Amino acid sequence: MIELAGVSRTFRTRSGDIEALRGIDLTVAEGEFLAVIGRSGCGKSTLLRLLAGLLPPTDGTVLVGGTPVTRPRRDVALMFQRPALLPWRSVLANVLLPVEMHGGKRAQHRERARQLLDAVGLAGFHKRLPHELSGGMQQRVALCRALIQQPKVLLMDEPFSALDALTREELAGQLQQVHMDVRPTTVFVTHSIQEAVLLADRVAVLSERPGRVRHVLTVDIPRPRSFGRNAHLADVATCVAELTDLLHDTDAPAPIRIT
Amino acid sequence: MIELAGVSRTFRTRSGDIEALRGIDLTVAEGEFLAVIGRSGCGKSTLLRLLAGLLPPTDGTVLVGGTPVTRPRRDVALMFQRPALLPWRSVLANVLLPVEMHGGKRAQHRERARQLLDAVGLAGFHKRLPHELSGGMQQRVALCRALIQQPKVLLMDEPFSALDALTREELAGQLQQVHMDVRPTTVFVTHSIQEAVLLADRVAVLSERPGRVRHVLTVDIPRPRSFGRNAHLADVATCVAELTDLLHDTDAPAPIRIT
Amino acid sequence: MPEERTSSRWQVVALPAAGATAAVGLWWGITVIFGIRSFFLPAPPDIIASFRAQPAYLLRETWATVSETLLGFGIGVVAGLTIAMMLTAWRAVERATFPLLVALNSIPKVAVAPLLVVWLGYGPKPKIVLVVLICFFPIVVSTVAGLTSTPADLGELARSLSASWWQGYFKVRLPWALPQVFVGLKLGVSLAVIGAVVAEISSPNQGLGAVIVLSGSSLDTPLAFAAIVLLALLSIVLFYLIVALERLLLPWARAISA
Amino acid sequence: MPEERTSSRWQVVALPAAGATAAVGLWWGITVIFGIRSFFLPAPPDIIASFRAQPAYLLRETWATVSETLLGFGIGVVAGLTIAMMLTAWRAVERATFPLLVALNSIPKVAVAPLLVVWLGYGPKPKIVLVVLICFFPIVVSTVAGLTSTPADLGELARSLSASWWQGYFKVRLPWALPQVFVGLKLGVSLAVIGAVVAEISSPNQGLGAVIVLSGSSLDTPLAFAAIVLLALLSIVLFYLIVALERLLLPWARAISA
Amino acid sequence: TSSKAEPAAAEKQADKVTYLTAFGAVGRDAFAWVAQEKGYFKEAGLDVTIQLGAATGENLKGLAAGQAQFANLDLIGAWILAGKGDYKDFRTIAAIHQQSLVSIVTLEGSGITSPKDLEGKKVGAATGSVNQLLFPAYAKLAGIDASKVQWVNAQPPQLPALLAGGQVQALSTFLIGSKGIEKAAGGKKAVILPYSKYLGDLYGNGIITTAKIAKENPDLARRFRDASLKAVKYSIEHPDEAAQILKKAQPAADITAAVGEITLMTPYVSSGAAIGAMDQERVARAIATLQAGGLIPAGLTPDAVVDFGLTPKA
Ligand SMILES: Nc1ncnc2c1ncn2[C@@H]1O[C@H](COP(=O)(O)OP(=O)(O)OP(=O)(O)O)[C@@H](O)[C@H]1O
Ligand SMILES: Nc1ncnc2c1ncn2[C@@H]1O[C@H](COP(=O)(O)OP(=O)(O)OP(=O)(O)O)[C@@H](O)[C@H]1O
Ligand SMILES: Cc1ncc(C[n+]2csc(CCO)c2C)c(N)n1
Ligand SMILES: [Mg+2]
Ligand SMILES: [Mg+2]
Repeated sequence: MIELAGVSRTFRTRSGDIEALRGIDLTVAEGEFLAVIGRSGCGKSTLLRLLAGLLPPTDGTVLVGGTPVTRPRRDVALMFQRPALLPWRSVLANVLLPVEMHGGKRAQHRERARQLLDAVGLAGFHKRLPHELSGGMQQRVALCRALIQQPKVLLMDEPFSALDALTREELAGQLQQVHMDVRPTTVFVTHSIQEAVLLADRVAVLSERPGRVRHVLTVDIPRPRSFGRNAHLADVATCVAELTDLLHDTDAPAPIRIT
Repeated sequence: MIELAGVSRTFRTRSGDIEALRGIDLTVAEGEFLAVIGRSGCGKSTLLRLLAGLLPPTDGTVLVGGTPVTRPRRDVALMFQRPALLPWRSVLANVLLPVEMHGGKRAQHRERARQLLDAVGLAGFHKRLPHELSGGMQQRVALCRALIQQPKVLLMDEPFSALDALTREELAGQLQQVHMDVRPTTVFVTHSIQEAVLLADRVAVLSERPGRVRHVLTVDIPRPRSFGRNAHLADVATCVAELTDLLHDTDAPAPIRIT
Repeated sequence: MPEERTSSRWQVVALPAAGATAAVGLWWGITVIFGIRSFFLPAPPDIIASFRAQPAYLLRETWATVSETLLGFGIGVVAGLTIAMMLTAWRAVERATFPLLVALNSIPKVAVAPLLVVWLGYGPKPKIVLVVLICFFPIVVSTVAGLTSTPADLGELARSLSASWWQGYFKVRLPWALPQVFVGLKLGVSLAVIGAVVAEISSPNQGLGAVIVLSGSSLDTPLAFAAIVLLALLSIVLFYLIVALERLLLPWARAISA
Repeated sequence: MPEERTSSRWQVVALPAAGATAAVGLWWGITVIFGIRSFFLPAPPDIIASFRAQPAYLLRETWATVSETLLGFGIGVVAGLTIAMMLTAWRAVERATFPLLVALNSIPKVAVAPLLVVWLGYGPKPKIVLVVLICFFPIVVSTVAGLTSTPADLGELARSLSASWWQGYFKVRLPWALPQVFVGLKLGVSLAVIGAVVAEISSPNQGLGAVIVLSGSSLDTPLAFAAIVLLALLSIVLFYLIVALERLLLPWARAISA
Repeated sequence: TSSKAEPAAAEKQADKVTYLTAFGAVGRDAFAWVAQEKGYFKEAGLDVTIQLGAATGENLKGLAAGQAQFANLDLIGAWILAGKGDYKDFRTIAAIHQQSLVSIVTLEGSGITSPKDLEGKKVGAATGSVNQLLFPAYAKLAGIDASKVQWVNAQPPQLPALLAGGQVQALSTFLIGSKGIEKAAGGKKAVILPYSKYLGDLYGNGIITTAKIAKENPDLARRFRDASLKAVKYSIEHPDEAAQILKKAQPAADITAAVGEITLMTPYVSSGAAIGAMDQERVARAIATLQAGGLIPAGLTPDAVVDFGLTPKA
């Protein structure tokens, strides 16, 4: 479903270039769940923006569903690192935005939007404006907005970063369920190794800037998985340890080229 | 140093009131490190904004250093949940903002700002503008901006939420060091129970909306502590388990009053 | 630590009233102290007397000015928003035509007014056209500024949803720009009144502009000032109507700003 | 998927040139097709001939207008920014005085110009005052809009740092407002030129406004249009100088918007 | 902006005065620049700043405000304002035009050849100008119904365009502008019906000064008057040169139109015995005409508006 071949991305700015990604080769099969971990600033968000067609690569090719990505596609949904809610729309209307954009009937999807919001614990906040919500609540609205699209490809950029441990677990469980039911091809950026192991079929570890694929670890634990209380504690621990080591095993970040 | 007595806060909005905090009683001794955990939307950020003097309580009294808080104080530093960087200032100039505001000599503090930025892994980015940074990098700039103030009271709202596991650990270690050296009275909102146990003298657990203090757990583990590799693994595990239970043990959130 | 904004009736009514009273008092004082003759600068009572001498006439001419202003402003708003939309939609259009708009706007309306009379007669038509010409530019500039200030993340959101140009425009960029559109409307409506008057001065067959010209040729400065005071009141009313509309439509804009 | 913005020389120069050429062509075409006499609407060649007949005179008058415009605009900018600052600093001041500013702005400048002549004579002074009066208002309104649109989190940041009013103002609110201040400057500079002309028309002793009046009373429409064209060029130059300044000072504003 | 009342100093130091023209910089005002250029003002010990004046009321305000000491303007308009009591502190010191120049001007082929033809037509004129104010009196004497004329208001400089553009069928304006009207109309001949045919006692433009100068510094007023009238004489004798001088000082002026104005006004300037002369009886009759027309209340005396000690003798 997703193929990245020799993909690099450099940002040109006044004060010099920043090489964010270098020579990324990566494939994600249809329906697969790929987690991406890597240190802050290594290019995870950039990678998702390349996949979403928001940014062209400076080098290499990005294929989704066999065709090169030149612009955003309707069957790809991206949940941004920041909530990016429209401040003039109510929570419910924010969730319904993709439906409107994609020409769907608002009425049909309203019920689904309500269910999603209730499921992430925002019952009673449907009519509120974004600025009346806490940071974590805003993030959950953004999550609902991504899920309502029922996309073939789901790209998520640290979707649970603003949530407490418990809510995180709950929502990770729900996401796992969604993935098992609908099987969207998922690329999931996270900074929680636990979460990566819980959710992913494979985990890609990026090196420090410029981001390169250091390793792709296959997580061979049957689903449904759950935090701490499953029969594969040892497997999980092994994976977590291995990923932690991979993350630790750092080469120094490339110096910034000032041109 | 900090005393909250019967503090409540309700937000009045067009579409009804939201009771964020109810009857908070809490004391933080001078030099103490209090972690605050609680579910998303339970009022943690609101609590910090009350302490910082950005918001008046609707009920109860908030004392810092023995005097009622009526407006922000120079010896209190708040690191917001969102980076809130000034988009027209370079990273370094953003870090130096509090120094300028407090009438300090920029030149004197510039060196310290550089050191702080280098310490959080932003060497080479001093002259960049905020929009050229990744989410986690922006958060680290905001962290440096809080630390440069060398405040008596340090309020931090999920300061590591946008960081990968490894960077988190490193910075938590550094923060612990700062706290041991300078001993600012610290209130640290986090959604990582691990982190709370690693850093805090005591951990306050808030209930769901409206936030009340469910329990304050004292973490009696000698410092310096570190993730996973210390002599008090069992103690840490006990604390984590107890806090997890406290968080799980949920009463349903109060219904939203639509007035 | 600011409490929630409470705008008491006192502040809303008494403060402007106090300001107005102070201004009128100052003016009156100056005319008295310096013994300024009423044909240079009439004192407030002269103006009131002038108004009371022929209220029906002045109100009829006010109405003529109001109707030209509103019609022209309405057209100007539609034109300004449309032009701003086109300028922001295609960068090439902007490059090619914006300097022309600046040039068009810079032509002194006082010089255009006679031409319009020759082409469109001495009825209300040339006045309405002049109102349009004078009020569209601030609407265009403000709206363009608003439309090009969409925060990057909201812009990316629209793109990532494969929003069509229209959707991105109407669901994201335009709502975001609305507070700045209102800046344009506020400036536009003030200019619209002036445009109507300028046109009426050039072809003084109706409206408060005609009153000003007429009183000028008979040195009846109090009458001119009665007309000017009516114009000022008209402007204030129109301006604050737009402010009220803004408050009504854009509560979120105030909520997300400090 | 938009590539990084590249503004080729072609676009920057050729497109405006094309636009201008098209406009001039259209205008010329109309005068030829409808056989409009040059007294009503002169064709481009008539205007060029008129300019070439006495370039030194026209340039001298242009310079007079330029100097009045720049002086008045400079004062207007300072006044506008100061007023905007005071209005946003104290809500009570705003409540009490803003309606007065709206009223002041609504007074047709054409009606004020003769008064200014009476008080300040026939030299450049009344012209400069009129420029100030006409250009401060858009600067005030835009700047106020900018200053009241500080995002809540930046406002809280300033407060949490116990910023003094001045610090909050100069380090946070004003920089944030700058893009909108520039909207005001762009509108203000366009109006400043018009203000100078209006004043010159009313007291036609120097400047392009005088050329317009005097050529009008000797029925020399091509000369009036030569003056108008010079005014348009002047406006375009001043407007784009401000645009250039904006680009230079505020690269971040473009970077954070879509 | 002050005129020092020191006649003795006139030789040593020229008196600085400001003078306002009647209508910008056109032919009827050319004499001021002629006086400047030919050194007549200088010879009279005057340092004159010529400012371009506008409507009668504005010029009077300029005098009242002390911004100017002398002005050329339409005497009837000024006297009406004085008669209504708005501003009385000025004195006429010379009449440039011995007859009013106010006329109905129309184009050949418009079908208007006599005042009677104006009925039912649209006539353009400056709002509230003497042209409109005097029309009822004119209509009465010419035997037409003034209420059947529809007025279209405009600013004076725009009148020719209204006529040429067909918005009105006739204008009420100063006849000396008719060359310009012909030019605007693309060469069509103008037909002129002067008000003076029926209202023969009215004056046209004249020079005024403030009552204060007339009283306290008559010598200054005389010197200014004589220098100006010398220039008026020179101008009507050398219209082309006067137009050139005007053009040199005011490049926006149009030579052809200026020559036209000067030629057309010549008979009105030199109809009396002496250029600029004013006759007390005639002034009284003019005032009576205005009073009869209901334009001013009774009570205005010739001495209140004209200083006959300063006018040239007839
Ligand atoms: N618009 C931009 N202009 C310049 N540099 C950029 C831009 N966006 C990202 N970068 C740079 O690219 C690198 C990768 O950024 P990216 O946002 O992809 O990191 P990330 O892995 O998502 O980090 P984080 O975990 O902190 O969110 C960073 O060094 C950043 O400075
Ligand atoms: N400005 C506001 N207006 C109205 N309601 C608000 C406002 N700020 C916060 N709230 C409400 O107060 C409650 C607590 O918000 P707060 O931001 O303190 O939560 P939090 O504990 O920090 O959550 P998170 O972990 O998600 O950041 C929420 O229900 C939120 O909806
Ligand atoms: C072309 C032309 N038309 C009219 C007048 C005379 N005129 C009519 S109204 C007015 C001012 C106020 O009454 C003046 C001067 C003129 N001089 N030239
Ligand atoms: Mg990122
Ligand atoms: Mg929070």
